[in-house]
Amino acid sequence: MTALMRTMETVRGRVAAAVRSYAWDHLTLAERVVYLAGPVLLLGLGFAAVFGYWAGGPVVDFVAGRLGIVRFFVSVTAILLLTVPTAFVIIYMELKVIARMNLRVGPNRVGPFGAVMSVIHGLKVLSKEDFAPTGVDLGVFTLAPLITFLASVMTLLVVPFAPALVGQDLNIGLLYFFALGGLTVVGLLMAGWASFNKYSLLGGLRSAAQIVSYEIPLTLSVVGVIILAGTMSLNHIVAAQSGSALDWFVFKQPLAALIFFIAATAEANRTPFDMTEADSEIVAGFATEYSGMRFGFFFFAEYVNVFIVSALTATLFFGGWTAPFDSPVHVNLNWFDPFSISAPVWGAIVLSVLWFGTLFLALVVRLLGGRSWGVIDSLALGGLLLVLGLAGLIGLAAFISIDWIRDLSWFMAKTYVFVFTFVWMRATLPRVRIDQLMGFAWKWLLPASLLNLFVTATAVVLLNR
Amino acid sequence: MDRTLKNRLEVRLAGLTRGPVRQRYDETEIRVSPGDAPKVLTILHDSIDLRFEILADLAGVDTGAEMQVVYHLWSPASDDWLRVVAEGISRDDPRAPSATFLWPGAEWLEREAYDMFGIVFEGNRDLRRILMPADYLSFPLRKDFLLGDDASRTPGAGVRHSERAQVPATPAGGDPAVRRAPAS
Amino acid sequence: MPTRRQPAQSATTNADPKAAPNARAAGGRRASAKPDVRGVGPRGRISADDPRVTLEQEIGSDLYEPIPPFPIKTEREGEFYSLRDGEIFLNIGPHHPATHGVLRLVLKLSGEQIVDVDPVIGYLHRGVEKICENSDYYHVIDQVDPLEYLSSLFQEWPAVMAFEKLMDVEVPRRAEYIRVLTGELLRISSHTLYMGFMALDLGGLTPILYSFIERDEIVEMLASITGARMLFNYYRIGGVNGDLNHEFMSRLGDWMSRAGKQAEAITALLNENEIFLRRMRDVGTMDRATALRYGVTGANIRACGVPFDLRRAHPYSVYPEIDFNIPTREEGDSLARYLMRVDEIKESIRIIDQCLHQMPDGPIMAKLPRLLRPRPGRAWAAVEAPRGSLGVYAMSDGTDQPFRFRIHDPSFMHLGVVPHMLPGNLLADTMAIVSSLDPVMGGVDR
Amino acid sequence: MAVNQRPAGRTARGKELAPAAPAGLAKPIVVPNTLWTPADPRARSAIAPSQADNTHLGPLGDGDALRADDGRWGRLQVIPTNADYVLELIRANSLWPLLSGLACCAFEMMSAATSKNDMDRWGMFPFRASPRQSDVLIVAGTLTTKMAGPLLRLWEQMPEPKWCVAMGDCTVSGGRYKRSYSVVQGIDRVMPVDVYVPGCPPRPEGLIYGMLQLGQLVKDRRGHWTERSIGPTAPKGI
Repeated sequence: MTALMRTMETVRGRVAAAVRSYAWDHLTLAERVVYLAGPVLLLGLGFAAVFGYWAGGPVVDFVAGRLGIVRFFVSVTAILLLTVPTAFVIIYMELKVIARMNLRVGPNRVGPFGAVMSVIHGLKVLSKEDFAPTGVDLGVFTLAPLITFLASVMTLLVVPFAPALVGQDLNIGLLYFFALGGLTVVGLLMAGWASFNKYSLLGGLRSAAQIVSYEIPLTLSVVGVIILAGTMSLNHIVAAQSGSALDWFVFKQPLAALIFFIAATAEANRTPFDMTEADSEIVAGFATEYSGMRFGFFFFAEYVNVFIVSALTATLFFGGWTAPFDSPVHVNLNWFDPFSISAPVWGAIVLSVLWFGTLFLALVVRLLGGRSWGVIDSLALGGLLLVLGLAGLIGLAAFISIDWIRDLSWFMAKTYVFVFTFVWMRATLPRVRIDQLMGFAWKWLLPASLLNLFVTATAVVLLNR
Repeated sequence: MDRTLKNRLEVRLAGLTRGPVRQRYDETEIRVSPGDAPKVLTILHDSIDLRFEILADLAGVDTGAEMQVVYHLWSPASDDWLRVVAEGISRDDPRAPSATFLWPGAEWLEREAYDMFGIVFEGNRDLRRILMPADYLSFPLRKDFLLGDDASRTPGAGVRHSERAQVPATPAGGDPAVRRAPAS
Repeated sequence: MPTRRQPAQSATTNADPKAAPNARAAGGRRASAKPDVRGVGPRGRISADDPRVTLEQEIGSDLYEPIPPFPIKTEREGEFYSLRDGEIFLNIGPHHPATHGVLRLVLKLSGEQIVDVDPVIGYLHRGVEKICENSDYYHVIDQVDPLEYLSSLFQEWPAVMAFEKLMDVEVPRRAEYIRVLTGELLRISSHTLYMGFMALDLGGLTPILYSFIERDEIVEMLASITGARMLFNYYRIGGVNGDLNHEFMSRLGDWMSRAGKQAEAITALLNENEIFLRRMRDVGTMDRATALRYGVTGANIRACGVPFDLRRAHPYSVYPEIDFNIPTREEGDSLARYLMRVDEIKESIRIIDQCLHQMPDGPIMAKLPRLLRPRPGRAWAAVEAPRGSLGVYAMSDGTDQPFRFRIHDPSFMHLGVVPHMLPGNLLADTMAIVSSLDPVMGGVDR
Repeated sequence: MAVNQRPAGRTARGKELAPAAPAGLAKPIVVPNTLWTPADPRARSAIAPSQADNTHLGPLGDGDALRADDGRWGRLQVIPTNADYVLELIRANSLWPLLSGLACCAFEMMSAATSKNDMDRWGMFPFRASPRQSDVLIVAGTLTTKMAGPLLRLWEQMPEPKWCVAMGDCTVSGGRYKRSYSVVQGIDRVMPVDVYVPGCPPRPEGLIYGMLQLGQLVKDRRGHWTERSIGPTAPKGI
């Protein structure tokens, strides 16, 4: 008996060993990883479930108690992740829009309509050789792009994308924005000084003079808005403009809106105020000696700046995330509870919709396209059309029914209108001279903003009496 | 062709010109000695009936035997070009007075003539190489500066200047390798 | 390296010119090996007022032309390369986005204001005159093409005119009309490009592309008769190479039908642009006395109020039979120079129209021997190129090669005015002034 | 020699003449302004090219200093991996040319970037003004010995990986200036060249074709930068 059991065990052991070794030797790397990680993950999930069931309450209380910290880390991570695609989108937009304005086609080989071109550019810059020329001040040379980039990114923390979608709803959000926006000039100045190149030095000094001069009208032009809204929190400023488009501050503060836009253009170093990287004068300005990803940081920071400035213009003067008009259709989808339907029914519905819809659309395509469409082609196209249509429907439903999606899309729409304006100016306008630039700031913008502030304050006092 | 210009020139420049005033097509040519050139140019520029106030060109010329400086002038008073040839400059130590006192624009033209022929314009404040590199040694447009006919005869051409200068032509005969202008 | 150790002011010429290039060639190859020569140690700085060091950081190090170029040779050089307090040198070029071609300007700045400037040219000196003196008369026409590379027909024109004078050749009138027609077409394309580059140097991106559309149309048009887009080797001694063909005429008619509106469309981008006007007005003003003394010609001198245009002042082709105006402007600033081109485009369109109507039939080449041996003599011919009066001085010694072939280029003279015009302006005005003079480096350096 | 030995102080007399009063005419003043004197043997005597000193570039190809400096002559030690395939794919699709034109060809180069034939379609845009941020050096136009130094410096300032396109006959082989005394007979005597685009000047389509071939070349090399050396490394079809 025991002998039998012993032999059986040995046989089982050998078979198992043979199977195991056979399997393991013939596994690819990915499969081995999966075989190792799968059980670990399953075990981890089980333990997590047990732990959550056992100590769920206290953990939830802990997180809820320190919601500020959690929210802060989450939002900072989200914003850092947001900046890169934003920059890519704006770069692609600039490539394409300027090309169309030049009667060119623009990038159209990489990706659909060249949509991946900006990503390719970014990755290429990332993969270039990165070196510091002779005579640079290495520490400062290395820090400058980081400071410029971070100063731009951190200002995103207070931009309200939607009532709930704001990194930190500081009550001094506007002050925070100007404080961190002013940090950009430090980075540019460091770059200009550390490059050990006279073009860079001239560019850095120009940027210092320009940004410092334009900070003042930029800040003063907003004070009128602060007076009207009675707060410095961007979210509350937006809330103060809620209603219809007529409640936007651009109608109450038109001069301030104009001054803010001009000064913001100079703040973001965009044409016609791009003195700091004036190609035809100082070769690439502060970035002349920078190569590889150090230059890439400057490159990104410029476009993130454009986004931020546009977002702030939309927020302060054009009602931020508020809709310009209350939507004519009021559809309430709350009567629909997806859990009222059981899973198999759901599956049947989805499958049938996909199947019959595909067949129907394929038939339509075949009939319309005549013999030019084969069966497989028409089926593929029908499926594609169906998926697109379903996606559009779901998006529309979300836009109608979910608030923050609606607000976010309004905000993005307004912001990208101004981004487009910046690109448009870049394609159209020549560059002003440095003395004209400074004279314009000190002789015209500053008095105009002061006048605007005075008029606003007087009006508020008189009306509130 | 404007005959009166010839008479006016003969009256104004009596004794300053070498040989007669020649006219052909729309060009009038006078020849002076380099020493007289500044005086002649001043007369041509200042006198009321000539008013040659535009210096159209200043060219150096190396006839195998001597150097020449050729001025082309334009005046609104006459519809002819005037060519002033300052001839008889030695090839070994070519020196000529500068015309920058009348036309500051002549400075670069003289720099170029110096660069190409080695003619030293006395009185030009900025007489240095203008087209060739500052450390270039010989003068390309001189007749004893021979070109390589093709790359095979200019080893290392491109990276180095392909210059093959020869012993200077003696003022009397000159060597046969140098093309000579006909005595005209 | 004795030449670099000397102070900038010393005008001594005792440095051994044979040893110096050696040392420079060697030192340049291992520039990193001898940091003290380049003036920058591993972390060291040299005072920014030392011209010999700081400029070497920007233009080539000791492998290339040192600053000052060699032991100071001339007085003017000694003046320029000595710095006062608060002044720096800024080297622009030979490679710089704003200097069309390979012009190099060494600026002496105090702050952003230009104190003095020393243009350095010759980076495109190709020895064309020497090559022409060693090639026969047919090759010369091809060799001079790349000099005025924006309007190369105007470079061939004075050459063939001078040779025709030397050989007493009578050019048939149809050939003259074809020369005028093609020349004016090129004048339009050159001026259109000028306007585009003017805007590009002031920071505007778009006008240059519109200009290139026009230029490409004209150039393709000419390519249909000459076969080349840029260096048409078209004019011949005693006529032109080929007669007008159908493709050319159809393209020309198509273009002429909207040429005026196109020019308007391009200029409308700039002429109402306040930024553009403010940057061009009262910048680089040149009075007529200066223009005459510096030998300025062409549109630049007409912008100073001097109506000097060889097409009228010294009619050379069939221009006496054609009716057109010589636009002039009184204020000699960059804006006037720019608007001069705009007016000349309109005049050229008129000229082309008249050429098309008055062009006679007949031969396009005079009878010539196959081997050209003109009589010994000298000839000077000049035409009104887009940049000014472009002359050729040819000497013949009776052989089949020109004995002396001298090319006088207007851009050369215009760059000579730059040291007179720049000081006192800002750094940004350098581009507004230099590109408003419209130099072509191929013609400047020859 | 008398001119050479003149002490520097005497040049001050030239100042009286500067804008020149007519008084200065009678006795023109000689400013010592040249190294060259008739007696100076170096001015005339034939200089064998082997020991010719008055050149802007050192002897080509013999110094270790030539070989030693950064990957110009392909001395980078790179191990091609699968990542290189992706990287070269990316680089081949975003080739930023350096905005540098030397002569006639420069205008055909710009014409290749403008509306009619648009290089931007393949991502060969924007033209960077600073060599630190550009990938391709399109040598468009005649390269003279005076310009060879600055151009070589530009090439050295560009970060790796970088490529060089020789545009036009003058840059490919000296072209019509084969006989000239001041033209570099083909830029591959000065710097490595990846693609040659002949023509005088080549049409913009020709340049675009050359750039596309360069992209193919980049993809083919897959990080084998050591294959780049002096002389033609043109891809097939050029």
